[in-house]
Amino acid sequence: MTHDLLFSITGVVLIGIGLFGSVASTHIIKKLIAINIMGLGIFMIFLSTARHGMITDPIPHAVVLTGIVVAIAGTSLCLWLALKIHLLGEDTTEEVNANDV
Amino acid sequence: MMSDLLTPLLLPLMVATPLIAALVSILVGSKRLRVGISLLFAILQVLIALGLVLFLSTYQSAIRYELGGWGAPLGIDLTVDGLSALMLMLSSVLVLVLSLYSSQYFSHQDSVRFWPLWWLLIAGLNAVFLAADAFNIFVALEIMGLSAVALVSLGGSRAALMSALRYALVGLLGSLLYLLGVALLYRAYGTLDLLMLSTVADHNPLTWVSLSLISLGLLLKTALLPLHFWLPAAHSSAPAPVSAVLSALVVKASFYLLMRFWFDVLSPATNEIGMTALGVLGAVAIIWGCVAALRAQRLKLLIAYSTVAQIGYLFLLFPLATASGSSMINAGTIAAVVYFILAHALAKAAMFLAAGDIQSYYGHDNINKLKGLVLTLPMAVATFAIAGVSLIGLPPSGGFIAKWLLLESAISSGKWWWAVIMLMGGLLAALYIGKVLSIAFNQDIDRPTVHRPAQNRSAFYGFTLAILAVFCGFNTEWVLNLLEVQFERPLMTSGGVQ
Amino acid sequence: MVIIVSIELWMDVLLAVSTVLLAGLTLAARNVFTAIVLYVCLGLLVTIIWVRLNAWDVAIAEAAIGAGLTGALLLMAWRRLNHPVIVPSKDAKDVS
Amino acid sequence: MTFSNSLPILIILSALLPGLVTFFIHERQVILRRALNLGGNVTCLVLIGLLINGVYSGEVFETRLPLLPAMDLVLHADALSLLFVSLSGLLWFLTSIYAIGYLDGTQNRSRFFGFFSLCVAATLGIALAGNLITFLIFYELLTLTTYPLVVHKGNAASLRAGRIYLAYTMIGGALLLAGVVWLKTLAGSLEFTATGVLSGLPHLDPDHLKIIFVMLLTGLGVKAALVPLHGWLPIAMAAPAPVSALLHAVAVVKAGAFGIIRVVYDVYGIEFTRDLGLTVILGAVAAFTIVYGSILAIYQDDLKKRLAYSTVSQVSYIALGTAIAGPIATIGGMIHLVHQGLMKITLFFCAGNLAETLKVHKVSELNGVGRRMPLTMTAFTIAALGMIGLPPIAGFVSKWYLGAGALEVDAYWVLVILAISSLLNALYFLPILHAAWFKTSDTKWAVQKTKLETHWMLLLPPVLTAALAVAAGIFASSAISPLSWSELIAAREYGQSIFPNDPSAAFLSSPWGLGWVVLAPLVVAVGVLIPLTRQWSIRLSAFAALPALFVALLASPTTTVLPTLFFGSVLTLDDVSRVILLLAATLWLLAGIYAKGYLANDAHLTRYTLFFLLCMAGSFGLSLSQDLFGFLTFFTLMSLSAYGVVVHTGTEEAFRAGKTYMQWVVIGELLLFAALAGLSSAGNSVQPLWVSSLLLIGFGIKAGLLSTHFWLPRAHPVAPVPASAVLSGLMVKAGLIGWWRFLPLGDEVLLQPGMLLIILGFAGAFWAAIAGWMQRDPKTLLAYSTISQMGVMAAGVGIGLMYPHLWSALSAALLLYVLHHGFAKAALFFSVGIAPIANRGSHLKWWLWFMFLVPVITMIGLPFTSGSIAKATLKISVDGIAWFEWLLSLSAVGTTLLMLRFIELLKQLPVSSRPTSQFTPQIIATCLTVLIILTLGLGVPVMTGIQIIAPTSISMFDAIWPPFIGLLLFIGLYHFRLRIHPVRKPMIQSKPEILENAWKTISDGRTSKLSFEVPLISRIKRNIPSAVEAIIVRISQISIHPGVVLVSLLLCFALMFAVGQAPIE
Amino acid sequence: MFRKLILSESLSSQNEMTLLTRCALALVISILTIGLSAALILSPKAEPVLAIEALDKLALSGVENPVTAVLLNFRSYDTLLEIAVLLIVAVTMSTPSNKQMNQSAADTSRWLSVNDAQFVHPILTALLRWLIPLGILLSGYLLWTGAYLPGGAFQAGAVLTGVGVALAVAGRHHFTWHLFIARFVLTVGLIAFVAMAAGNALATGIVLQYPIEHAGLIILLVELAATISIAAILLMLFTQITALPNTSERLKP
Repeated sequence: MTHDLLFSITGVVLIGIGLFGSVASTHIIKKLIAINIMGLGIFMIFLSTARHGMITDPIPHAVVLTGIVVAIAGTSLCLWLALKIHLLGEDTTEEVNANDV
Repeated sequence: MMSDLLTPLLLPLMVATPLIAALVSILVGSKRLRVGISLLFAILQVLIALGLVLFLSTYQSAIRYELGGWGAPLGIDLTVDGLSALMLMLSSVLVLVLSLYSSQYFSHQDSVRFWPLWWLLIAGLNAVFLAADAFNIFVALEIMGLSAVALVSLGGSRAALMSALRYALVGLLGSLLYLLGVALLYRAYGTLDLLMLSTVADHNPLTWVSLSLISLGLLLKTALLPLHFWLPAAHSSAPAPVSAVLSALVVKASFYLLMRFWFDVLSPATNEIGMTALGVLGAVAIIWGCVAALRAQRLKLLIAYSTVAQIGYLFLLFPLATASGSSMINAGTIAAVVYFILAHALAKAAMFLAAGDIQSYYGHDNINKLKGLVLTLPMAVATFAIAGVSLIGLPPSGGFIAKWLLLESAISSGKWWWAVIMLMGGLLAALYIGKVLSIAFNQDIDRPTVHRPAQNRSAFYGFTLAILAVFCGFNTEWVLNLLEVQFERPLMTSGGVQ
Repeated sequence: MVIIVSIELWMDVLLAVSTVLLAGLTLAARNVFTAIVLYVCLGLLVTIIWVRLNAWDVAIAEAAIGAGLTGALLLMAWRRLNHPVIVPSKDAKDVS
Repeated sequence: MTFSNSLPILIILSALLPGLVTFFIHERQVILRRALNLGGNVTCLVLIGLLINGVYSGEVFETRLPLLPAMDLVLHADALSLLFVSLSGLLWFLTSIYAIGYLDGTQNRSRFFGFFSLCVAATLGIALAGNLITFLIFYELLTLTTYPLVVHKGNAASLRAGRIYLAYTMIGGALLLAGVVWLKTLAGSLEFTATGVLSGLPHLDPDHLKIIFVMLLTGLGVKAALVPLHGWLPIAMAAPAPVSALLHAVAVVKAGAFGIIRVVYDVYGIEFTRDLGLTVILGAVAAFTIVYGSILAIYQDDLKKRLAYSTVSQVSYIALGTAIAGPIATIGGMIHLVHQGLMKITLFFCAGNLAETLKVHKVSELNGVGRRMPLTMTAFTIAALGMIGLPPIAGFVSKWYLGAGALEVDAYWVLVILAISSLLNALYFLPILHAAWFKTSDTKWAVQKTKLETHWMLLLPPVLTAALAVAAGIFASSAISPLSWSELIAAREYGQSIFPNDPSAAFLSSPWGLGWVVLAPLVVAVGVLIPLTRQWSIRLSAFAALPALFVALLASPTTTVLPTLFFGSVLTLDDVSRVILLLAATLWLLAGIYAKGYLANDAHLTRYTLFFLLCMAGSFGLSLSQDLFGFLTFFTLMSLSAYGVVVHTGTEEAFRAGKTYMQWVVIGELLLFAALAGLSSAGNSVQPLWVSSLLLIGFGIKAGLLSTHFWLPRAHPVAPVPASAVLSGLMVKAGLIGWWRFLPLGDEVLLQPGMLLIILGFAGAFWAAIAGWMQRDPKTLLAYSTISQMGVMAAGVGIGLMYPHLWSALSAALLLYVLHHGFAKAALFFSVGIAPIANRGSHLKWWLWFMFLVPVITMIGLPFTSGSIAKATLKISVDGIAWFEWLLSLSAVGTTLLMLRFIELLKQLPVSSRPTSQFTPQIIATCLTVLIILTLGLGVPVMTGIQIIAPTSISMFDAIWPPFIGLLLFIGLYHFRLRIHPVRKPMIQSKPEILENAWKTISDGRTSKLSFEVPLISRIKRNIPSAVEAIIVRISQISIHPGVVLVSLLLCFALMFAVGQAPIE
Repeated sequence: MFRKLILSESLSSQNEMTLLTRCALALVISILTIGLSAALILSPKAEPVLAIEALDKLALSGVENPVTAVLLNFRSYDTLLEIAVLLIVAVTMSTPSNKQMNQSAADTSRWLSVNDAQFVHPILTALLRWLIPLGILLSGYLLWTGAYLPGGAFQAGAVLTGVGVALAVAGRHHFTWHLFIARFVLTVGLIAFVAMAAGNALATGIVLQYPIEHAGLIILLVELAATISIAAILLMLFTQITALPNTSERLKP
């Protein structure tokens, strides 16, 4: 019984680290990694609820599978956007344009 | 009889049509064919929505469709009640007009990518409005978010791409927070279905934490004040029809979900402090949005900031809805907010279309250089003015009715300070719209440089939307009693709501 | 209920602590390349956790997509991002 | 949808649809746009017509569209909404004609006419609104549709105006919205019900209602331009003329006022508002706005800005009417809604015309514009006089009802406000009229190309609206006039049955019998106006008096009632009016004949004849009319046209005299207005003291009573001789007739007024004698002699007031005295005209001198002259008040002194070079007058049936000793006068100069560029010290002069004597 | 919080958040995590009612593997939307036909064409001869066992993508995605799913409800289509990112 509790706690900690990483880091790839870690944490909570001693609940599994695919889709979209911006070539630091608060 | 057998089938059809449209527009080669088919599907979608609305208003009962025949907890259901039917109707009508507008707005190169993404976005929207399963909502939100990001990136400029990237990151973070909330709910109650949750949910710390997480995720997507930094850039750099659909529908979809969770699903977990906190954030958003709009240099940026302000109005619902202390949600406020969504969606879409025309005609939309606009683009100015009227909430527009209902509920519940904020918001809105109009009416200028001859046909769509925004001010009776149609709560063990 | 202090429990605690440490390291990494590599390792570690949690399908998917593809994508993106952009002058295309 | 509940919505659509369609009409399709617009107008008017007779026959019209669960959009046509709908529909029709004319050739007219029709649709919606929500919706719609009109020109000024207009109206709208919502939550449905929704509801928290009322008032006050919120109105003048015309006369401003009426009457209910004490707030704000707006208007040099500020003050009359919570005041407020609309739109049309054709924007550039654009300026004059509140025009009717209503609830301060504001109106309108008509234009204007002075479309509307304004005034009590409509509304509001109209005379005799007497001169005057019959009617002008003479001599005593005229005017011929009519007719006839010769080759003969005839009509009407309104109308007609005659010569001195004359006339007018309003509201109960004292002073001004006589010695001599003859002979008597008609002579004792009259009368008599004696010009001397004689008559009336039982005999005596003085004075003036020939020593000399001496002798009152008979009868009728007889004889001394001085001056008149043949008509007229004077002495008792006691020896002696002493005094003083240095200018002149300065400083304020209120206050601060200092200097000069010492001695002697003698019983 | 986005590593160092803000942020987040974990520990886990029900109805679902049953039968709507998500990303990355990639040599007429890239990975080409058949075999196996043992569309798709990636990285092969065939392959998964939903609606009257007897077969077919399209989409993600032209196509001014 305690296994899943342990893993849900690690899941929560992973979420914490992921959240901190996504906010604190500035480089786009590190941000994406942080977001993925946060995703892993959430999946860990999901899957830890799936285990009830003998019976394993298939619903969280399906959910996590879908979650992983969504995560990969999101990450690749962000990477693609980052590359397109990079290819436009100008200043790479994000300059906050004047009137945009 | 025949009709009520078929009508539940409309629900899955509502999601299927945009998907099919997307598929077809990917596979089809020529642009003209792609546009033709899309318009066809848009009209079909309006008909389906109309069918749903008529069914609901005649039979006064919500519909629930169990996909795959497995029933609620195991399978996923699609549900439609008064509120979602209205939102579907609004979105289908708006999509029809925006599709007409964007049929000749995009070059061949962009239209290849525009139409599939457009239809996937609408599929996401319909899925959200129909969803009754927590995880299903997550996937639908994800579809909506990603396609919105993709559409914004269509703008092609560096600003568009940068704002798209920021929007994507915010979207991802929001969805993950929402998923975390759902995970906690699943852990606590073991079911993902909203109806089941609403009967089972009660006031314990886990529910409160999950509600706040879900709300945080959705607030990120609705861009309430502290979390709004991504909206102005995204909405102003996107192409006109995209920013119209973003401001009018996408932002409202996540607000719709917030309303669902706060008032239907997890209402026992909601408390007074949370409500007033949202109300205060809303009020600050109104004031701040208007001030920022006044300072904005570009027209589209001004309109985007006005969206931030108007969203503030929506959040006034929370403190007022349960103001009278009793858990009873007074229907008047909900009706008022729905009216706000209706009027704002139409008006904002019209404004963005007008801005789109101005941008394509002048090549830029810097407000100060738009002198004498009333001579070159009279239709665009008319659209902007009429939509402005609805935004400020002057009679006879829909905005006025919404403001009236909200004011009435504010005063009758004795919390007059919300009323003051509303009035202030109206005046501030008048300020920035007045600013644009007075520049537009200024005629002592030389001939402006023509970027692209104004096809007045495209201005026509904006104008129809503006007129719609005004006309939905009339017989509100029909809309209000449609909202009464709600799910009768199965009176299960835990107290339930009403 | 007596907590059975068994080998599995210790293994799980070790696994959990190492995942958390690894996650911390990936984000604390100074340069991006090490972060990506550490992320791939984290992916594999998490696959083991999924196995411990008796979620086999997810483990396979995590191994293939989570660790494999995402890692590859990030690496390729990192390489392209760090290459200085050649303004479309006349010189030949990038050789890499 | 039956017809009855589709009509209101149809009316609004008839304005809305053309508006929407015009937007899409291309700029070039002018005819289509005009057709659409005018088509919309006509259909709207037809529908309104249907609505009117529908409501009149009691049918209920209501359209109900579902809007919100508990509220729907209601369009309900009741009497009040009808008033406003008909006004808007009519004026929209005229304004669109005007706009078509004004804007042809300018760009984006489709947009203009589109918004123009939308704006009117909104106004119609406001008028027809059935509940407060509908009212609010159309109220906001009005703001939206008027903004593009204000910024139509697109230049910086109109944009700024638009921005300020939006700012004001937006804030107002927000407050109104908040108020309405709050009221809705408190009171449930907000349907407009006759006696108010809220009064019925129990348990409403009063101070909530007060706050709501203040919110609603501010919301509506913005549009009704109440003072703190009026800022946008003058600035919105940057809009084109038709817009400012429609905005200020009909749409925006009236919407605000209409809203206030709706809220006070149909939402709160008038009694409930009064109990809540809200009417006090409204009244205070309205009163302050009235005064403030008028003061500001004086200082605006830009014509349209002046009209704007006048609108600010005028609209608050409506609010004032609602604030005085009485039925009559309500009628006043409501009809003012219509009348102000008519008059103000005329003014704006004319201002637009001036700006359009002559590019004249400033008031200072208006000199002589009357000559260049006669029709426009006549319309402008009618409307301006109406705004001041002079009788025949509509403005007077509403001011009259407001005044009467105020007195009904005895809110006296309202009467004061009305008087002050009318004065201020005069202050800012009369200079314009004066400059336009009587000054010659220094700038040369665009020569008049077309036959008409400007495009016919620009000319027709102002003339029509001016005619309407006059018609609304003259036919006030007719069925379809706005007045009867508002009575219907007030009755409904107060839930009483239709209360009786005031002086509706019951008996009726031959129609138009006496009307011909008044109509004849008017017909001839019209003849003078029309170029074809001009020459012919000028020659005939003298004989226009014949019908009056015929009626005075032969007709039996009859009464004519003209129910439709004014408030049902009554003309009667009793013995008093017969005598006066006789005097008037003969004098006008003689003056007419005399004028043939005197003004033979005068340049402005047509203008003179016109004013001459109007004056004649006024005097006839005056002598005959019994009802208040009729009397005051003719009285004003006479005094105004007299102004035309006074300034006829056109010299600078004439203008200054004219100005003083007009000032005093206006002051008199106001006092009389207040007095008569008091009189009418007092009904038949005892006349309150303040009413009688106001009457005394008001008519005293006309009769040249001492303290108010300043204008007389300056105005009479300046006029041409025949005119001054009539002025002195007859018009001065108007004051006397006034006292006759309205003071309760013969039925109640009025001690103090009687005492005042006697003192002033005799003091005036002696003082005028001394002053007249010091004059150099014979005509001024004669003016002073008139003052002294009038003083005597005033004293007679005073006695009548103090001893009612004497009045019957006294009135006969006074009548005789009036006749005697009238003819004698006329003869004296005529003699001044022909004196130049007599001095030339032609063969007629002796005969002429005899003719000069006859009136002198009668004036002195030597035996066997009408003078002595008049004085004797007066003494006998007073039967035994010794001091009165003594004073009478003393006055005779004064008169002799004057007459002798007159003879001396006649001799010194310069010899005229014109051939005697030209003087023949003048000589004939003088002979006729002298003949009448002689017959008067003998034949009068036969004709008028007044019993005269045969001249006994005692009366003979009484008739001789005063002239004898007068002769002695003349000889004695003759030497004295030679020794003192020639008097620069009669010191008595000095007092008017002070007034003159004060007037100049106030009115000249406008020449300096006063753009905003703040400098005004500094200007007054700067001026007061200089005016006070001038007065002090003058007083110091007067006191040291010996003559003054003598006069004051005499005065206090007379006073002591009179007081001592007064019977104590 | 997301305002700073740095793309190149060189600049990322100076734009780090100041130490103070980092600590504050860390503090806040740690409080949140402690709160969350406390809530988790305190509140009891719900009874696996749903799990029991799912396992009972497994027989009706036509497959033995409970996860596949949930994925493709009980909650098939989620999977449908799932594939739509993938499709979105695919569409955003599809470059219109006329914007030619700069690999001039590649023959753009065929989906998978061989190009004579100058630099070829010797070791990788050698390895490929072994890896590709193994990969395809493995993904087929995973697809087939999905019905009974852990496995299924997503995992098979992922492995297939691995094969594709290996091929692309090797450098000799080039994928062009704007052809009809390519676009069809991308959308085949969603088309199959929607067709299945419609078909089921006709067959059983309720959308997405499999006729009991043929459930297994239909699920297998749909899984096959899904695998192909997932593999294609993920491969496209990879190739498009790597294939982006290095020269900056500066936007026309």
